[in-house]
Amino acid sequence: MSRTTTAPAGVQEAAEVVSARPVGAYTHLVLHAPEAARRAQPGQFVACGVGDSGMLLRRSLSLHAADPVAGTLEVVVAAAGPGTRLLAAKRPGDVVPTTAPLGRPFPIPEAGTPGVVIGGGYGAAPLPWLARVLTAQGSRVVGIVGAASADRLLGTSAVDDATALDGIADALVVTTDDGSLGAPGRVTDALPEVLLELADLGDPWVYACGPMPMLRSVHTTTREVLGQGARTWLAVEESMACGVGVCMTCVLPVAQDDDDGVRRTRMLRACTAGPVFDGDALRWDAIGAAPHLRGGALVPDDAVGAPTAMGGH
Amino acid sequence: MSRTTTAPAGVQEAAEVVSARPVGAYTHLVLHAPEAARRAQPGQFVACGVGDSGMLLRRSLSLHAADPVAGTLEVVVAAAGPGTRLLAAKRPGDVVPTTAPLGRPFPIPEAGTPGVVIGGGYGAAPLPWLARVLTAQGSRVVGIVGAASADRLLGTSAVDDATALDGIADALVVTTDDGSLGAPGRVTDALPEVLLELADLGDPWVYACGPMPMLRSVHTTTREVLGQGARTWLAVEESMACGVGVCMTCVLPVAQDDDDGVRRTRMLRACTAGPVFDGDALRWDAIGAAPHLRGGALVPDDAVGAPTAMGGH
Amino acid sequence: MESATIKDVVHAPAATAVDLSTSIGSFHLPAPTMTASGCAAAGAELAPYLDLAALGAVVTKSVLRDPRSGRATPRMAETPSGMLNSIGLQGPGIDSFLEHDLPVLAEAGARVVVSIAGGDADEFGELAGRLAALGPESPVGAIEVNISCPNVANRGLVFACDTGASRAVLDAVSSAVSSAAAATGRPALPVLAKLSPDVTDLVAVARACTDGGATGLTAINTTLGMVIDPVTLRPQLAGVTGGTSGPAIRPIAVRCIWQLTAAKRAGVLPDVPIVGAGGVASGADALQLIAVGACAVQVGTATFADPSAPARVARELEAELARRGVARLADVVGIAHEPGRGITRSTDL
Amino acid sequence: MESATIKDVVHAPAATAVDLSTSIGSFHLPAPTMTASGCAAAGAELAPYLDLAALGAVVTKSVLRDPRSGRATPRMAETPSGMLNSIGLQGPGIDSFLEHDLPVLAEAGARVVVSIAGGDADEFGELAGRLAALGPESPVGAIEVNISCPNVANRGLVFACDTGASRAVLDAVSSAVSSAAAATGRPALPVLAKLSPDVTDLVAVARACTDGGATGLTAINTTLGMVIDPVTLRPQLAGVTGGTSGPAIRPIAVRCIWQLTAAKRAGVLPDVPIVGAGGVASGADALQLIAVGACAVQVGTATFADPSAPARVARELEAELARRGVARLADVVGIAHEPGRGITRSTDL
Ligand SMILES: Cc1cc2nc3c(=O)[nH]c(=O)nc-3n(C[C@H](O)[C@H](O)[C@H](O)COP(=O)(O)OP(=O)(O)OC[C@H]3O[C@@H](n4cnc5c(N)ncnc54)[C@H](O)[C@@H]3O)c2cc1C
Ligand SMILES: Cc1cc2nc3c(=O)[nH]c(=O)nc-3n(C[C@H](O)[C@H](O)[C@H](O)COP(=O)(O)OP(=O)(O)OC[C@H]3O[C@@H](n4cnc5c(N)ncnc54)[C@H](O)[C@@H]3O)c2cc1C
Ligand SMILES: Cc1cc2nc3c(=O)[nH]c(=O)nc-3n(C[C@H](O)[C@H](O)[C@H](O)COP(=O)(O)O)c2cc1C
Ligand SMILES: Cc1cc2nc3c(=O)[nH]c(=O)nc-3n(C[C@H](O)[C@H](O)[C@H](O)COP(=O)(O)O)c2cc1C
Ligand code: FES
Ligand code: FES
Repeated sequence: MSRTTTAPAGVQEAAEVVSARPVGAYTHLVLHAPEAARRAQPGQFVACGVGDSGMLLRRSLSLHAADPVAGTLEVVVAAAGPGTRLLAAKRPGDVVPTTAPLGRPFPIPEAGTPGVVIGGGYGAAPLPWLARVLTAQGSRVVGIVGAASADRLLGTSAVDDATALDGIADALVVTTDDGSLGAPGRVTDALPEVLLELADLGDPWVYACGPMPMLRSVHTTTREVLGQGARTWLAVEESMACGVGVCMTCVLPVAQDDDDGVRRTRMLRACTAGPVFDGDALRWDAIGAAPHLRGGALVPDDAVGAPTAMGGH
Repeated sequence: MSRTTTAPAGVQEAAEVVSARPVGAYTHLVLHAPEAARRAQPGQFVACGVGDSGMLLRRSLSLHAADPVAGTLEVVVAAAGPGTRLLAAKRPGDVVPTTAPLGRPFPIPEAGTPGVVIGGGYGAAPLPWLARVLTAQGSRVVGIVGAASADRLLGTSAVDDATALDGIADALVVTTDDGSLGAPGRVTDALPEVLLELADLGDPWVYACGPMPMLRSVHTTTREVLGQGARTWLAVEESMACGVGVCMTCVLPVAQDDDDGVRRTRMLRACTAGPVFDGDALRWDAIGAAPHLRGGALVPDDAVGAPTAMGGH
Repeated sequence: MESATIKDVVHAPAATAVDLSTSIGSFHLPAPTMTASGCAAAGAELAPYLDLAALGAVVTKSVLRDPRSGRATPRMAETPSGMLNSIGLQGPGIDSFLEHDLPVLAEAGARVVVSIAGGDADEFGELAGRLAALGPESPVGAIEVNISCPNVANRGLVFACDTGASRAVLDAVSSAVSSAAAATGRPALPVLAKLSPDVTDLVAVARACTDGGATGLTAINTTLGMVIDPVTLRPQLAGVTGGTSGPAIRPIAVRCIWQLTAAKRAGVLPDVPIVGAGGVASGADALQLIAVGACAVQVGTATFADPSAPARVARELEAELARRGVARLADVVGIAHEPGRGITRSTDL
Repeated sequence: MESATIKDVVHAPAATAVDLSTSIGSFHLPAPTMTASGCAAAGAELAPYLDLAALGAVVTKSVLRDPRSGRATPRMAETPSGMLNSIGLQGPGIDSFLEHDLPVLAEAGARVVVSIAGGDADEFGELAGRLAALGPESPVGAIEVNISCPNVANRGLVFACDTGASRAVLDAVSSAVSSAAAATGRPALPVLAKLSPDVTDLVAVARACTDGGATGLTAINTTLGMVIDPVTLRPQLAGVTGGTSGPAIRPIAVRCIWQLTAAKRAGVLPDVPIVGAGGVASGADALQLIAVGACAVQVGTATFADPSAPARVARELEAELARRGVARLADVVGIAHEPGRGITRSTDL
């Protein structure tokens, strides 16, 4: 891979909540964090403190938008557990400690390369910003957003105008598992047709954010439909303790060509080497392979420094 | 002592904050806790949860007032440490978990017995309610409130009308250590004159709330001035983990006559045997005797079950 | 994304009440939550806040032979998600306990676990004998042996830190209990040894206790901690060190119960019931301790913030199990040790 | 009510800067805060958030002989006021560390404590030898020996749980360090043994380490904990158990440092410097560890929430000391052990 291996560093700011409003099942927050707003690019995230509580660790949220002039970052929070519940309940005037922008942004292809941006649930949050960057450089962009049901959708004006892809992407497909809005089914059901259409304009770049099973399916579908004639850029959501590369909790097995030309798998930090990874580099055989570990990833036997049968670690 | 040894039990209510307003350096909170409001008497306290935080334990606050009709309790909070800081920052609509009313109330003398009510700092909180009960039964009541400086005063209309003794007590003396309001000096400087004046009406009952050094001084002064011709009822502030009598953290050494007529000292729970104690029963020789323990009390050698020189505990 | 699926666990329609009953040897409990020793005084103080008879059991503050004043104050310090205590086993002694406190619990219909403590094995044995000699109408269903108290003979080192001392205490207790059983013809009272987490080899101490005759284990007691007063820069507690309790120590409790249960499953420890304690404040917390192997759970520090907690935790636990379609508590005791038997959800397509 | 008074402590006008310098044997530190091993990766990752050169030292993630992938994921679980981690010592191995990571720290002007780990005493010795052989221009000021890692020869039991194993590791490290010193004529690198709190007798393990040649102690490493996943009811960490860290364990850290310092004062342990670690998130927290005897303090988990924490804690500590009129950090190291020397306020009239 030609990309650098470290992410640009973030900055710490005590961000005042400028506005907080419900968007479907989620909460859209605008945070005043001027220095981060100046630096941020689509695909990066912000680590947010949840406030005075027994919960020490920051919560990572994808940047929905950054306004360098207003000095604001925007995020969309799903109240998934106790920490995001506190974040989703923030009111204007509250202060959220932030470190941002973190992680490596979505890579941007040569001008004109067609793109597909795919979001599952709140995973659609960073897509309008990304789509705008792509279309601005002349790429045709098709959006696909999906969710289990209509209330968990994001990115379509059927839910909320301000966070929608409508009018930014050249076309938008909406799916729900239960058919409550858009086409019944999954985002990947809609993907083959979109890929085939765009392939006429060049090898598409496929961007996806959402749960790991969806990312896997996006990668598999893309490869099935277009063979090697496409790239996939997947924003993963690994459980993160620090977000800045110091704790090694957020790793997943990634195969990369070393300087000596040999492809080797290492457990790479999603917060600094990601969160956006090339779908071909992820070791799908090891990710999610042990059901009792839920989203966890195993260490492939051929990974550098993997435990050996004889003792090891 | 003829008083029962257990306090009436409290009730648990999720109390909504009805109003919150600054009073001098303190915050006056009105809490909707209808069942507790029905039962409460002056001298009792409420144990308040501080909310979602790493702080598990409730904070004890004296009841300033209880309105059985409105179903409200009133308290005055000093932001002393992290927990009371959170409580003092509550806004209307917030919910505070409460257990109340807790502890044994101030004992009330025969009708007509003259009374002195003395408060140090926010210790004045329960005095207006107590004074009203006493005057209603025909007692002459003099109030003395004091603090280090004017901003830490409570109970005088010079600070706040709604929480003041003015107009409830028959007379009110105000002192500050730095002379910034009222007479320069301590509450106990004003006490001898008040005691001598009231002694003409009968043996006065002296009630005091405030830091332990002040309570000690009130007791000593009263005994010096009137010999045994007065009673002192002191509301102590021991560090409390539970407030309901189950943890044994809030104890202090108290001497009482047992059924066999022998006076014995035991480590009694301030939350259920107190917080109001007869000043003569407190073992002043052991309370605050070790400076490195700050407010702590030692176990007198003659206490029941005290550690013996030989091993013991 | 995928919904929870349950394998191998007996299913019940969601509306059916969950069978929460459990037992510790001959001691049958209708509900799996208890108070924790020292966190409910003699028990009666909680009566205004919960139904003592509906609890699995009331566990008393550790009772000694003689009255005890306890330590000087301060006796507590709040810590992040926990607290320290250093009470020093304040109590009225066994005579007063039997005369005043136990009848109140009997009257309330409570089942009682009496925690005992002593300065040497003899004191433990004597206390156990007194309890075992109570008539069949007594509410005492089990004895819990607090071996985390100082051994007078050994520089105050706590019994629980030494396999020999632990075994000696349990020997004394179990022989007192057996003699009483033999004398009366009634079944022997179950004996729970309460373990300290502050040891290098927990299983070895547990084994010493079962070798000494413990018929069950309680895990865990507090872990030794300390707080410095920010003003004096001296230890904040009069007792210098104190026991850390509360949610902060829950991961340690879960780990200890896991280790004990793993040792039972490996045959290293006999198959005795384990009562869990440590940082339980909700039904979900209790379920963690149960999943690693506890058949009943004590609620201690949480009671200080919410005096109804021991009862509330049982209700919440029932809801947690019902939501998962689990019909009987017994079906999930130790389930965390059983690959493939747990409640899983597929995490990938 | 009464204002704070200070006895016996050297006074400084409040505005004067406090002398925060400290030393660990021959290793002099301008400031008493360090990163904690495994909480700052190789150190460079924190450069955007603090001045590495202004820290007392950067403590590296434990380095092993060979590259290591670490464990499967999940590797962490949040706990009340703390977290569990089970990383499995992921790292690139000593060659890569010396080639890539150390030069970056040297470039940044950082002082470095290299944490080393191994599966047997030989591996520790080899690593120590490599580090001790570095030239005088190397930024390495001390070695920290992570004995809380599994001993391959003894069923993966961690070295720190066994006095013999701990001593063997320290013997290997100190002889490698001494040989290098003898060969080069330079003073031997200070060697810190990093202790685990999960032992019955901490002082005995510490003594084994100093007997083996440790010239200082770091206390404490994480305490073993476990969390059960609420959905699967199986251990949440891929590694089953994990190390508990963060403010939840601070009372344990304070107690351990107190015990070690008390043992030094009693002559049971040699008078070696103690570096504190465990739950430090503020200057006031650091002061607790210092008051019980730490001469320097590591900031670990707090860095995850605030990557500037190791530097911030030093600033806050300076303010805490200045507020008390303390001129030199050294004046309060261990002050909690000295009746009458502490900072007191009268509590009674
Ligand atoms: C790069 C990235 C971008 C994300 N973007 C968004 C977003 O835009 N909107 C949104 O609502 N959520 C987003 N998430 C997921 C969000 O961070 C988690 O839902 C959240 O951290 C869970 O915290 P909790 O308190 O709700 O749950 P808990 O289970 O209590 O969390 C416990 C701990 O685990 C960590 N954790 C648990 N799940 C995750 C997870 N999926 N990812 C990272 N850390 C986790 C938490 O940070 C916390 O430290 C993103 C995650 C990542 C890694
Ligand atoms: C019967 C009674 C009545 C009180 N009335 C009032 C009142 O009307 N207004 C008011 O502002 N304060 C009152 N206090 C004092 C108040 O409870 C303490 O200031 C408060 O608990 C300290 O909490 P913190 O979070 O500010 O401090 P922290 O030091 O963080 O408290 C830590 C722990 O120690 C306990 N604690 C510390 N100091 C005290 C103390 N003095 N008394 C009891 N527990 C303590 C806390 O409850 C908490 O569990 C009263 C205390 C008692 C016992
Ligand atoms: C104030 C207090 C007093 C305690 N006293 C005793 C005791 O007398 N005997 C005993 O075995 N355990 C005692 N414990 C320990 C508890 O029973 C329990 O094991 C421990 O607190 C962990 O549970 P928790 O986190 O739910 O409190 C006490 C705990 C506290 C907090
Ligand atoms: C994610 C993580 C990784 C750690 N890795 C190591 C390690 O490699 N070597 C080591 O000696 N300690 C390691 N520790 C322990 C810390 O250095 C420190 O001793 C412990 O976390 C207590 O300090 P804290 O509460 O400030 O984090 C690690 C801790 C954490 C949280
Ligand atoms: S989250 Fe800490 S290294 Fe990635
Ligand atoms: S505060 Fe718990 S017994 Fe008084």
